[in-house]
Amino acid sequence: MTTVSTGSVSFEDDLDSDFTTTGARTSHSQRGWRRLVRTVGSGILVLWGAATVTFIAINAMPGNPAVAMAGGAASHPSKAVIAAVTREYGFDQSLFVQYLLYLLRLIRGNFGFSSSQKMPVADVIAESIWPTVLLTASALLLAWILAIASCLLTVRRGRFATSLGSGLEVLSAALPQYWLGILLLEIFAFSLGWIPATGGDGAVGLILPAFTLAIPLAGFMSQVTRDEFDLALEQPFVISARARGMSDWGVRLRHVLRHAVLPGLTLSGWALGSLISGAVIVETLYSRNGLGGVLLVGVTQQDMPLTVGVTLIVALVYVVANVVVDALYVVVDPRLRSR
Amino acid sequence: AGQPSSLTASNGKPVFGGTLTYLQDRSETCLDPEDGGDIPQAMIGQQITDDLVYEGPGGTIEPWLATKWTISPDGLTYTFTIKQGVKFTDGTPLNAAAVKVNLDRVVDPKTGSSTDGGYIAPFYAASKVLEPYVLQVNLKQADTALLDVLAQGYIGIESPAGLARGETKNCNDPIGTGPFKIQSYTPNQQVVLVRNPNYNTAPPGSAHKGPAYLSKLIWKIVPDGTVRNAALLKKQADVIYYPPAEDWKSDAASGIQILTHERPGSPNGITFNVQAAPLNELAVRQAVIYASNEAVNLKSAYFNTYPYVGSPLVKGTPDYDAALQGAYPASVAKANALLDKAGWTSRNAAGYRTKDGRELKIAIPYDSDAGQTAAEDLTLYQDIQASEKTAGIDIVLHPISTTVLDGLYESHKYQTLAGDYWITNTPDVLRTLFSTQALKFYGTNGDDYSNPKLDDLLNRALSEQDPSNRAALYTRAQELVSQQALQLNLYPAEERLAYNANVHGITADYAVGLPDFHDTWISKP
Amino acid sequence: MTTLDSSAALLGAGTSRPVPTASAFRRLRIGPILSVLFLLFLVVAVVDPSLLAHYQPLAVDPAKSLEAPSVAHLFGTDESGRDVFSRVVYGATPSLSIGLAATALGLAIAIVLGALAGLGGRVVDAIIGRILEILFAFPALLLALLFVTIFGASVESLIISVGLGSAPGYARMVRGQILAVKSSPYVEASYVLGHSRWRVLGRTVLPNAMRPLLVLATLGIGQSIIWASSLSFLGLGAAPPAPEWGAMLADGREFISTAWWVELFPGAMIVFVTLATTSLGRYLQRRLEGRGADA
Amino acid sequence: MTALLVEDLRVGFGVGSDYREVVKGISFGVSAGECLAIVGESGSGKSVSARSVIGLAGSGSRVSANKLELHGVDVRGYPDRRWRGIRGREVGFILQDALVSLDPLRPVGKEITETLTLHGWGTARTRHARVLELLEQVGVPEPQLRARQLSGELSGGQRQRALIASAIALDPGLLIADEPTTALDVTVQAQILDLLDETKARGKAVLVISHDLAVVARLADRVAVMNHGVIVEEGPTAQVLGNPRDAYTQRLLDAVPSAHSRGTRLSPATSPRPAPKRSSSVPDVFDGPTRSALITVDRVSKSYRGPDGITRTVVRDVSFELGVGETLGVVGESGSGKTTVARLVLAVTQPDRGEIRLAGQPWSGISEHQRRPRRRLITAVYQDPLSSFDPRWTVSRLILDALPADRYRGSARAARVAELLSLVGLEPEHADRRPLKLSGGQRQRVAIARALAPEPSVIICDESVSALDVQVQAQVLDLLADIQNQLGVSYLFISHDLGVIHHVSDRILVMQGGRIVEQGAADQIFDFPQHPYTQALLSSLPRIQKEIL
Ligand SMILES: Nc1ncnc2c1ncn2[C@@H]1O[C@H](COP(=O)(O)OP(=O)(O)OP(=O)(O)O)[C@@H](O)[C@H]1O
Ligand SMILES: Nc1ncnc2c1ncn2[C@@H]1O[C@H](COP(=O)(O)OP(=O)(O)OP(=O)(O)O)[C@@H](O)[C@H]1O
Ligand SMILES: [Mg+2]
Ligand SMILES: [Mg+2]
Repeated sequence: MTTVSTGSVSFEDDLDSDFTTTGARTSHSQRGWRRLVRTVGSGILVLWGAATVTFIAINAMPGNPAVAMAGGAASHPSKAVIAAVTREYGFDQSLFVQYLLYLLRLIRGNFGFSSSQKMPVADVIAESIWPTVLLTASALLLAWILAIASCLLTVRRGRFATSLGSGLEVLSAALPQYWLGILLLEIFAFSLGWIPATGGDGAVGLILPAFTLAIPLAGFMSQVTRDEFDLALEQPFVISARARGMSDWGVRLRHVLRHAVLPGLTLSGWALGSLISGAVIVETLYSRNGLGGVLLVGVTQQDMPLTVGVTLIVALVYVVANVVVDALYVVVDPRLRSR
Repeated sequence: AGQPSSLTASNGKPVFGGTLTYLQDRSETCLDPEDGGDIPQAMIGQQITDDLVYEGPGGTIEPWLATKWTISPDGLTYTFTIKQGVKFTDGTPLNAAAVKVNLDRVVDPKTGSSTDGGYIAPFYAASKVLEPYVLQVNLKQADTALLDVLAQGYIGIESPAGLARGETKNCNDPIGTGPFKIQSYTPNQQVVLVRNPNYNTAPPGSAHKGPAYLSKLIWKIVPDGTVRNAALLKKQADVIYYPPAEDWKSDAASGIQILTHERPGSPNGITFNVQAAPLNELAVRQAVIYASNEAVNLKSAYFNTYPYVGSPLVKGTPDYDAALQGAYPASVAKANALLDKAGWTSRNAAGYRTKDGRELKIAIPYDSDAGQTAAEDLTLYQDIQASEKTAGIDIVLHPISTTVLDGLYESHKYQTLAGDYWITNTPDVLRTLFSTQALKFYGTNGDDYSNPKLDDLLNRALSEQDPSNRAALYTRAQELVSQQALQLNLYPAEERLAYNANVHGITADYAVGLPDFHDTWISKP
Repeated sequence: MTTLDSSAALLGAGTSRPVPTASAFRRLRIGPILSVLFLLFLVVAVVDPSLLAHYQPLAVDPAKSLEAPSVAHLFGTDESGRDVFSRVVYGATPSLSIGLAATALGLAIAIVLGALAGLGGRVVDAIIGRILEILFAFPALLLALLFVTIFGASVESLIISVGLGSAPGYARMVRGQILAVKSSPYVEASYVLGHSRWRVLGRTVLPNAMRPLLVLATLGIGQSIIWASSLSFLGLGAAPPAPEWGAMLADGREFISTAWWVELFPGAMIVFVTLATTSLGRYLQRRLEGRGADA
Repeated sequence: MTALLVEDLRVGFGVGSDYREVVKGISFGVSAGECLAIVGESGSGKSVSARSVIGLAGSGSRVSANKLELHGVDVRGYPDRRWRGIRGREVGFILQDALVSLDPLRPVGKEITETLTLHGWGTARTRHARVLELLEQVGVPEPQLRARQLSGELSGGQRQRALIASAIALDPGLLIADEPTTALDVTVQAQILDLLDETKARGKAVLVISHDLAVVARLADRVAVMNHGVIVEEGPTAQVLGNPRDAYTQRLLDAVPSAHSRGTRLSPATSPRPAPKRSSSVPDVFDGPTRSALITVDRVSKSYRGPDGITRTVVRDVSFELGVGETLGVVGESGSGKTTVARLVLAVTQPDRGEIRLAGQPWSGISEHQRRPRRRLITAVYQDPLSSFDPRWTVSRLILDALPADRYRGSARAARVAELLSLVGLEPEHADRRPLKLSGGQRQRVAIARALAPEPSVIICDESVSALDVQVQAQVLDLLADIQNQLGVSYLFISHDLGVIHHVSDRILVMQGGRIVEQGAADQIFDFPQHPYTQALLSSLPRIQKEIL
């Protein structure tokens, strides 16, 4: 890209050359700050809420919460251990004091000790968070690629392609992840043997789980993207672009796509939540290490500290993801920058 | 280590070197088998530790890390002589003091050894280092099962220096004298073991002395049986644990070998709570067994891969009484007769028997976690459920989470317990499961059964030093347990391994049927 | 005069392969018709399954275990020799009722929360908005797992947890809908005519805000069934031998290589229900929107 | 040389039985340096015809023509690739919806550059310079800045100009402008027309499409009148507008409201009631408050906090009165606060300062409860009637809902609905229809019937006829006049269309930036505007020359 000698950013050239929209720059950055503060504030609020909900959950649990925190009845915690937990968590004090103590520990990053994993919860999470983040992130990316490809290739491409595209989308969205996973495993790992049955390591191991998570999600994404894509194709600005001599692909890629991804982008924050749900299933199915599997263990083995820890981390991931989505949204829709 | 219990086609000379990938069904939260005591732990433990004594075929006890021992006539004092010139893989020498540390640790409630702690702790008084390589163990009470228990992989002797690192460290990297040592451990994923190059304590049953043939053993956790089997078929694994029964036929067609080894102890079955109505009636318990058609149902559910066990003990257990195998032949007629006699005569709309307006209904709670309850078992229970219906007995299946199940077990508020079995190499398991002592102190008596007569038989057997007298006592105990219909016996716990044709020398130990890779080698495919 | 054959001759490629609106409508109808037919089949399966299935869903016959699909057993038999087709038919009732009940519960909660947020003024709206955001941070399955841990696994927990999990999404939409309707010109017109606040709420705002919920519900049922069956699949749902689809899937999983029919058919049922409800929902949605468009 | 020659152009949509021809064999041509205008009411096929000329008739269209020549070259049967070479380079096209014809997500400069890039014009550097030059040329201030802004950050006029810049970037021989001035304020409208005039003066051929005869009168050399897909009349502008031969053209011209049409019917009589002349029937109340004032607005101000947190005063110190049976017109550019004033009078929003009285009684600053009994005295007819109807309700339900409960009971209610429907010229069969199934004019009649139902003294008409076709607009304006004559209601009539305002109003308020800059009797304002803004407003108003009419 060539920059014009005037020193200003050139508005020439490709999609990726970002035109900084103008206006009083200072006020923009002020607004940016305000938005950042607001986002972070509401993120903290969400985390606090999640912590509170889990606190309520611990207390709603049948039986002695101290026993639950010490690993549950099944692990036969000794009296001394229970007493220690009771002291640490203040189970002998009023609920309010317990709550404050609980929050204080969380703020200090002390998530406690996982009885089922025999490790500090923080270590368990540290070990399992990356595989899950990697899995969900690649699934999200893959879902986007599938959704966009489907829209680019099949929206208003003749009756057959269009019905095929929209049919496949509805079908994908209707596939239960675990069932899809089993089928994929049977076909690609067991029958064809293209992929190691145990998932394999690294990128290869990510393929089937990521597709399992991505395909139903892609179905959803591309349904909303398709609607928007279809609408945008008829927009006057698109016809204007055609009237300037732009080709169909040009119109689709340069004008329509950008509009079409917006509603899907809004969905992405939500999608991440659903991907984490899906990760519980997929990690079990493919015997992958990750937060989902750990969460399932935490819950079924009544490992309360672990469950609380994972829950809060998931909430944190959700919050961070939403901040990222917000930021991306502004990149795609620069109109928001000035709002 | 042990003796190949199924003949392995080992043509040609063993090859040194190579990596073997083994797929295990469940993960272990701690690699040290003494901390807790779940089977997966013992399976790993078997590779990295050796035991004090070795159990050979027929329950004979042979020297291993203890070269010899003496037992006082009252059965209260055992004096072990420890093998010299042995080092743990961290370099710590093995001696009497090291063994003492291990024994003291196992009985310490803080260690939380559920298996050995339970077997040894009630009898163990103290141990004393008489000489650097001589250890004296004193018991509070005679325990004829002690040596059998010491032969189990649950109590591998570990390095005192290793133990001193604390629980967390030791869990991740227990140190023994065994043929392998741990290289790396990724919880819930895999353990990488490498050969102990200085191994010089192969047990009597081993096919070869010295270090293991394999240079590396990759021990992966793959909970799904179908996946394990597919991986084996696709040669992505060399050996897998527990191939799904339905795949045996197709596996055999692909040249896959299967090793099975019945683990001694109490068979897998459904435990009846004799305190809970209607199972408090002996007639009902017996009727349920008669009506269950368990042998046929077992065959179908497990694709004919399990032998039916009708007796309270599994065949390989010392003093096993074969006569009880056919104690309850399948017979709906007998079940009906018993129930009619017991007053369960009227039937409700659904066709189930009732007495005083109460339906003859028995709930079977089971662990909803697919990793805990085998799918075949679930099929089996459903088939039994259908069979029981023919006698008018309503069986209800209750899936519940591990936690809730634990709570239920704790509270004894159940009618039955499904999938109950106890692996151990002594008939003393009867005491573990059915004695008043177990009910009151160990919490291992799931039947809530208490009978002074049975207690007496079992206690006498425990201190009876004469083998034939002891066998007679155990036979009487088994008869009583069988007659009382305390559980619906089904099949033995089995060690099952499937492996590719180029894997040789796979064995399972006699004590509790743990896989042993010391003699294993891989030929070029 | 020269008549140019079609638009293709004169128009650019981009517009020369159009989707004519008329045929688009024709195409749209196949889906809904098939969907309705399939749902009718399900209704029969719920009302009187014996009309469709010739075997008892629980009739075990170990001798016939894992038989491949045949005329006698359309979908084959399972590991206990039960007819898979019959189980699938009988399974419609529990599976659908879980899905329906969960959706209904989710919507009910959503309507209350959404209506409070939409109507209750700024503070209430802000509070409920935060609550929803917090609930969003608990992925559906996490919420369900927590719920099941606390209250135990049962069909009721399943329904409640799936319902709770889906509520925030619906609530957000209800709220948006109410806010949109509330600020719509026709509501203002109502006020201008001198109607009281409550009358406008009851007669205009709520009925109009709830209108799209039918579509939403239709779209939601399929997802609820999928979620509920996922939990069943994880072993937290219906107890065997009850022929619930999710539980059947969990059962059939290990036979995928040896007896695919045990796994395939219950799964296909879930997919078809979801497909049918979704395509019907989307059809209704387009109808609703389409009416606005032909103005 | 003829820039464009079209012969027997036919365009249809749909397949099979749904097939419908919307352009039915029209022929026209434009030469260099000439401007041809196509006029006609909405839906007559103007846009479709224009788009067909560049091969963009629309999805699902069937196009045929006997002749379609651009600069003497037959372009029929061109593949897409060749069409792309023509579009933008040889023909510049300005789409009908100017405000949404620029991609809202991309900077304006990039949109204009696109034309150059697509046709391989120049280098990045020269293109950049050219874009700035173009923006300068079309009269966009601060081109450097504007080029980097999003279209949403530009005013309507600036957007339209940017669009024109992108259309003329490659200096095409033919410029097609579809409704280039609709949706623009009159002042901006004038600037755009100048711009097109200039283009023509540079020797380009210009094809303009408009439904606004006044715009055409100013710009076009020749006019073609389209109705239902055919050209009913074509000829030099002066002749077609001044001496129409076709009846349809005549009706079209009659329907245009203006000062001249005041007190006359705009549409051919649809009801037997003749509208009496009443230009002098209302006393001149310019001189100050009178006792008969129905509504008194006294120094009212209103401000809003925008989403950016900045508070803007949108109505400043506004005072006026509305007398019994009077029509008070409100004009002003977009955003000048007209609607806000209407909303204040309707009491759906409250003034920050000042007071509004209804028939002498307080109307603002009291509780809704106190206001409710008198609410029926003021009703409204909105610009978009459809959105003001509950979408679930039928016409009769809509009107029933507006009937005062205390006055009509039982069967009297249905009778009253029928009566109102007939009053606004709707058939009884319309009662059970949903508004969606009615035409725009019919919908507006329903809205008027509903506004009449509570028997109000004042009806507020906010752009009530702006969305309607001239002919339909004419009918509705006539109807409103009839009702006023019959029932003596007062109107607060808001419109940005000066012609309409002049036609209906007794008195006029001129608003700018939230203030009333001038108010007075209609003729006085139009003939002797005092305030500079009013003068600018009136001078930029394109009119069909009086001498032509
Ligand atoms: N893509 C299309 N598919 C079907 N019908 C269409 C399409 N485009 C336009 N029409 C129809 O063709 C007719 C002519 O439309 P056109 O847009 O040319 O009207 P117009 O004269 O420009 O009206 P307006 O003044 O409202 O812009 C209308 O009835 C319209 O509904
Ligand atoms: N509810 C509101 N909140 C914030 N700003 C408002 C609100 N209503 C109107 N405004 C602002 O007040 C100003 C005047 O708006 P108003 O609708 O009264 O103008 P108008 O003269 O009717 O314009 P138009 O001719 O476009 O209808 C505009 O800038 C508008 O954005
Ligand atoms: Mg048009
Ligand atoms: Mg307005």
